[in-house]
Amino acid sequence: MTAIGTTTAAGAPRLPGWVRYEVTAFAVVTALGLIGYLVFPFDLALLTRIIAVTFLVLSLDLVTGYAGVVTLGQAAIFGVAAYAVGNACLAGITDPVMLLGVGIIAGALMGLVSGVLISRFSALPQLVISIAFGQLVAALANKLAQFTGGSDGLAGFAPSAVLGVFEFDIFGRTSFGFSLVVLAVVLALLLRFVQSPFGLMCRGIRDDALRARMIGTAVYPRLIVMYGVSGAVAGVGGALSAINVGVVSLHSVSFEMSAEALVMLVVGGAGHLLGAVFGSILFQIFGHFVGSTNPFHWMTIVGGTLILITLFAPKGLYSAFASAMAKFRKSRVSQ
Amino acid sequence: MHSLGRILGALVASAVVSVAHADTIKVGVIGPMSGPYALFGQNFKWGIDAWVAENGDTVGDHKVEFIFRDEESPDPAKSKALAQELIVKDRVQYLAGTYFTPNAMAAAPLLAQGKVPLVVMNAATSSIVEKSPYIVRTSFTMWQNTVPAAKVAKDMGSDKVAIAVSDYGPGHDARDAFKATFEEMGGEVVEEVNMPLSTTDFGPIMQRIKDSGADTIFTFLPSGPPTLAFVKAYIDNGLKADGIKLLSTGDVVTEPDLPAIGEAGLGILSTYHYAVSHDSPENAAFLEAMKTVGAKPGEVTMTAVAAYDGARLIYEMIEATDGKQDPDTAIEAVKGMSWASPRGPVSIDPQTRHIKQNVYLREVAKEGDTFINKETQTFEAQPDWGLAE
Amino acid sequence: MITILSIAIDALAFGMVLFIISIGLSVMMGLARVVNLAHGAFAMIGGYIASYMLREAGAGFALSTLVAVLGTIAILMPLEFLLYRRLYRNADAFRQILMTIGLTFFIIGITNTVFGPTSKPIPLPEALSGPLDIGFRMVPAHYVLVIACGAITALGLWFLLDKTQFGTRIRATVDNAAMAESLGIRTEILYAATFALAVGLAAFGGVLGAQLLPIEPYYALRYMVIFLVVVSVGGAGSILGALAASLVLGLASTAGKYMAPEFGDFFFYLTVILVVFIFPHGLLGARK
Amino acid sequence: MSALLQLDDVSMSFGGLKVTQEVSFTLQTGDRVGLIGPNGAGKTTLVNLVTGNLNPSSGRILLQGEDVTHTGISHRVRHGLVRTFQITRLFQTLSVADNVALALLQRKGLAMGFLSSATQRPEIRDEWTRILQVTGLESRAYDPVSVLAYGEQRLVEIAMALALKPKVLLLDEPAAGIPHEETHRVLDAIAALPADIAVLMIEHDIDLVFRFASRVLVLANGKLICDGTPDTVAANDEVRSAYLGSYANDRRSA
Repeated sequence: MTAIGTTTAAGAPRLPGWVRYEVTAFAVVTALGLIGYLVFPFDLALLTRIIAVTFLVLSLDLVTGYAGVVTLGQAAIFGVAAYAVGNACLAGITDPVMLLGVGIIAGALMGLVSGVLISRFSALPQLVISIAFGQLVAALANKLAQFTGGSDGLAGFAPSAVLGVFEFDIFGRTSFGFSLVVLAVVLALLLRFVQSPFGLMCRGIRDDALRARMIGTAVYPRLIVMYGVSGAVAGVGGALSAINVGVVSLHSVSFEMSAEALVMLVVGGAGHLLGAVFGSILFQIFGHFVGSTNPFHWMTIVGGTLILITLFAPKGLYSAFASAMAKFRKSRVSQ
Repeated sequence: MHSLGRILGALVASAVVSVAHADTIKVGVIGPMSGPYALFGQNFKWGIDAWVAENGDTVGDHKVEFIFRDEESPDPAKSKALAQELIVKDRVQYLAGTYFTPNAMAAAPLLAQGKVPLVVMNAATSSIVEKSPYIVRTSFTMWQNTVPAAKVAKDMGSDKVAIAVSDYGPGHDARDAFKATFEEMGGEVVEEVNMPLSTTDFGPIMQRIKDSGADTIFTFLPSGPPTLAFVKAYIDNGLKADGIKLLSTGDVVTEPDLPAIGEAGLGILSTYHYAVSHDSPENAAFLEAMKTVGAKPGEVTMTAVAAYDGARLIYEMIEATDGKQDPDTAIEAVKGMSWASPRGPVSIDPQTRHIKQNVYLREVAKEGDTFINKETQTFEAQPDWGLAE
Repeated sequence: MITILSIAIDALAFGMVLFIISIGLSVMMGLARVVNLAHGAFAMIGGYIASYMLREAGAGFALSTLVAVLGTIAILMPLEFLLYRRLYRNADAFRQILMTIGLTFFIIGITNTVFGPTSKPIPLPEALSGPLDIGFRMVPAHYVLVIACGAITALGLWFLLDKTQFGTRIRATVDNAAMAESLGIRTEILYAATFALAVGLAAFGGVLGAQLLPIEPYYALRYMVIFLVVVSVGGAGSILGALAASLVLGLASTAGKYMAPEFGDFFFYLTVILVVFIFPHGLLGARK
Repeated sequence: MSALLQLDDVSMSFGGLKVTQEVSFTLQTGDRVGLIGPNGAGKTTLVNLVTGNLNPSSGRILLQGEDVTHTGISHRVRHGLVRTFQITRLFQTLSVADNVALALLQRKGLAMGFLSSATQRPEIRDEWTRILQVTGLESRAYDPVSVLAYGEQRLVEIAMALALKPKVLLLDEPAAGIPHEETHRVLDAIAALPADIAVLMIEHDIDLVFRFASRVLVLANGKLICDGTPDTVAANDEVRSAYLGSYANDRRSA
């Protein structure tokens, strides 16, 4: 990561050193978003949905890619946050920014609970606990229909205008703009966060938890805190999903959602925030494209593609891309 | 900044203006084209294709084009994005389909804003039609099909019924509908089992039912592998041999599942709004048309009929509005409309915008080599009992 | 009392189904060290072959099962060569997960296209279908088959892995592949044999379990989680562990469904969490 | 002044097997102590008991006068007890600088920073730069540890130990597995350790121990059989028989 920091810094002078990378990232995300807006003005709903899921993938990257906790229960956090936001909205808190706050708090709390349960273990028991935890939450969500609407979904809530000005519209412009700004801000913060002492320590724990203990780190509490942060990020996604869609269903807490997020993360490249973003965007756009041109065979096509990726880009597309770029650069230098 | 605004303005304006000039009217159909429920999405398509095959692809001077999108699973976020895309990008004048209730719910708030009516072709929770005045439904509701089942139970002399339903919205609707109706007629419900949606191991549940002393089971499970396992468990655990009767909604014995259930299923009673074997000239013509569009005989389901009738409504709405985007006129035109559907005589209830139709008692039987649901009794012009009260 | 006995019988049968169908995955995860999420897809292929043999080719049940097992191995061995070989010693769990999920999707897609979306029954011989009176209640006759086959599978595997030279070699390779190679063990052949064993067991489980877990294209995804949970709770690679886990989880599921069906899945997964908390290395697993 | 590290009758058994039997010794400021013993004598077990990776069955361990017998690993590290590993255990995907910086941050209580930069804080940066100079790793600062040669990884182990400013440092076979011509780099780094800390070196290579230590502990079959200057140890018959006997075994099996 340090290396990336320095290369980017060269391209963006005049900014104070400690925010260069993050400001660049903020600008790039915003610019990409605006391009998306201009090129696909009628696909904003799709782009908005991609952003909400991207938060889930980012949150998974924090615990899985950066702290080494492999989980198939991350959607539980995303979904509970979405339900919390839906209920808050029904209870009269309709301001989207406030609702975002509700989602973050609910997500962080769920994250802490997941962390306490899941990061206690390692390897296979960890994976199984994460699955069992996710399934328990899903079973409860089905059961507690007065808060979740059960299988019919929680519907009938409508957030008010963003900042009191921007009404949610059918083209999805407000949804998209709101989500994009939140993504740019959160991504910039996260880029900073993973470079921080805490973020670096989590990467250390991922590499070798015993070694981390042997330099005096209390591993378990740190993983729980990391889960809290990750939960907050997932909560942002859940909140955006609830705010933009106006319905929260069992799908948002399901195993399928968790598994899909993990696939997106691995496709993109675990351990890189940008890998998570790329993975999420590419997988969903690919899925949408294949799904609308050839819905009957999309599983075959997606499955085949995943196999090809593991054969030719086993570290994820982001890493493959990064190393290809490095090779390209090297070959230019040597000429 | 100015030029950016102009570009956007132009884009939006072109979107709005071109609708008025369109001579092709687009209809967006959202259905499960992939995933475990793909058969039902496929039936949406066959049903619509069958209608087009019989009635052509034009209404007046207007060409009608159906665009299919995949909802895959109950995922409202995805469905809302699809509906939004269909409205703003593909500029459809009508939406149709929606197999799953949450997905229909997600699309509902868009309809008024987009001035687009939605013809629900499956999602069976009663309250959907209340979510927007621009929703009309051509399928069924759990209440609609279940209330007659309770009457059947009473008629055949059942006193003690055990209710076993899948533990989710439609299951709860079926349970409540049966219980309310049956108890009102003086029957007793001795056991209520909410079965986990994912389970295929029904041994313990059969044992529980047996222990309750019920003489009849009423059940609802969504079509798929669990229904097969349920029927098997009913037979293998000796309940059938003990003379405990099995009564269900037609979802448990959809025609594509019958061969898998096999001989063991003979005699299972169900109430439903459509049997593929329904004996009428309309149904014969419908099945013929289905064949011409590629539907395999063993794979026709109720969603094909709902889609076929849904396409009829959409053609009616296009004619009433002369191709203009006017959802109020369109919806007004189909309220109270009645016709002879392949399932029998039907009409659109002007109050609820839900379809009023016959519900039939059927019995699994064998006709030559094919298993069929043989209609034995008719409950005429059933409304959605879930909204009727 | 009769209720308890009755639950125990259902639990035993369901547990045995879980065992028969999960043990192949346990072999794959414990011996080849591959988290094979495509296990369900493998089992499903076995089920489809058996169904075809029984219904279209008119073969008997035993023959159909045999053809299903061998046929599945034959169909999948090329995959061993093309894909799985790369995963054995690859510690990267992500790569395993991604590849095997991809494979699962792929197989589902193909199956759906070729065989259609509906369930395919596997009819049992007359003697094993229908109810069987065991005095105080009726049970499905196929319980007998399932329980017997489960016991035979467990014994057979125990013999194969603990008492034969093949088993010794596999265990040596699992403990230290480099050492095993230096002793002249052809590890790649051993891994291929392990793969074939796991696949064969998957197919066998798919056929025998079909009465409770019906065969259809989404079989591969529907039960993936359950298989993974059973193996992990038992401890990957442990036959006795998998048996114990299957019975414990079978009991949790059955008792839950009998007493509080509306919380069925809830009790199952609660039990999983409790067991993992008490036995983090599997019920009888992991010697380390 | 109490001893930096004190073990009182520490014992440990696995099942029925007593792998550590009533071991007692102390380390004082400035001590340079070697711990030797034949293979299987229980050296690594003893180290693990001291660091808290294992819990003793009986006896107690005092660190700067505080009873730490039942405290966790990280607690002991924070109180000045640091070890290096026999087989290097480093953060393999992180850079050399990051490895050392993590140790620094942890020691300085800065490891919970969420938004500051980890390696580029001036006080952290200065210190890891200095430590990498001392250990001769400055040219490798930004390389991931995984690409380093084994000998260099041992140096990173020592650099991390330095960063933790230990009071008591346990070096577990610091020269094991390093090509002979590179051993001096490790020895130089050890020689440059601050004078005021106590160092316990566990080593198989007796020559190395005798060059480094002013006092030697000998462990055989889990028992401490000798504690004295290198000369006394070399002259001790019990040591000789225990050690040489097993040494001969070693040669045969190798």
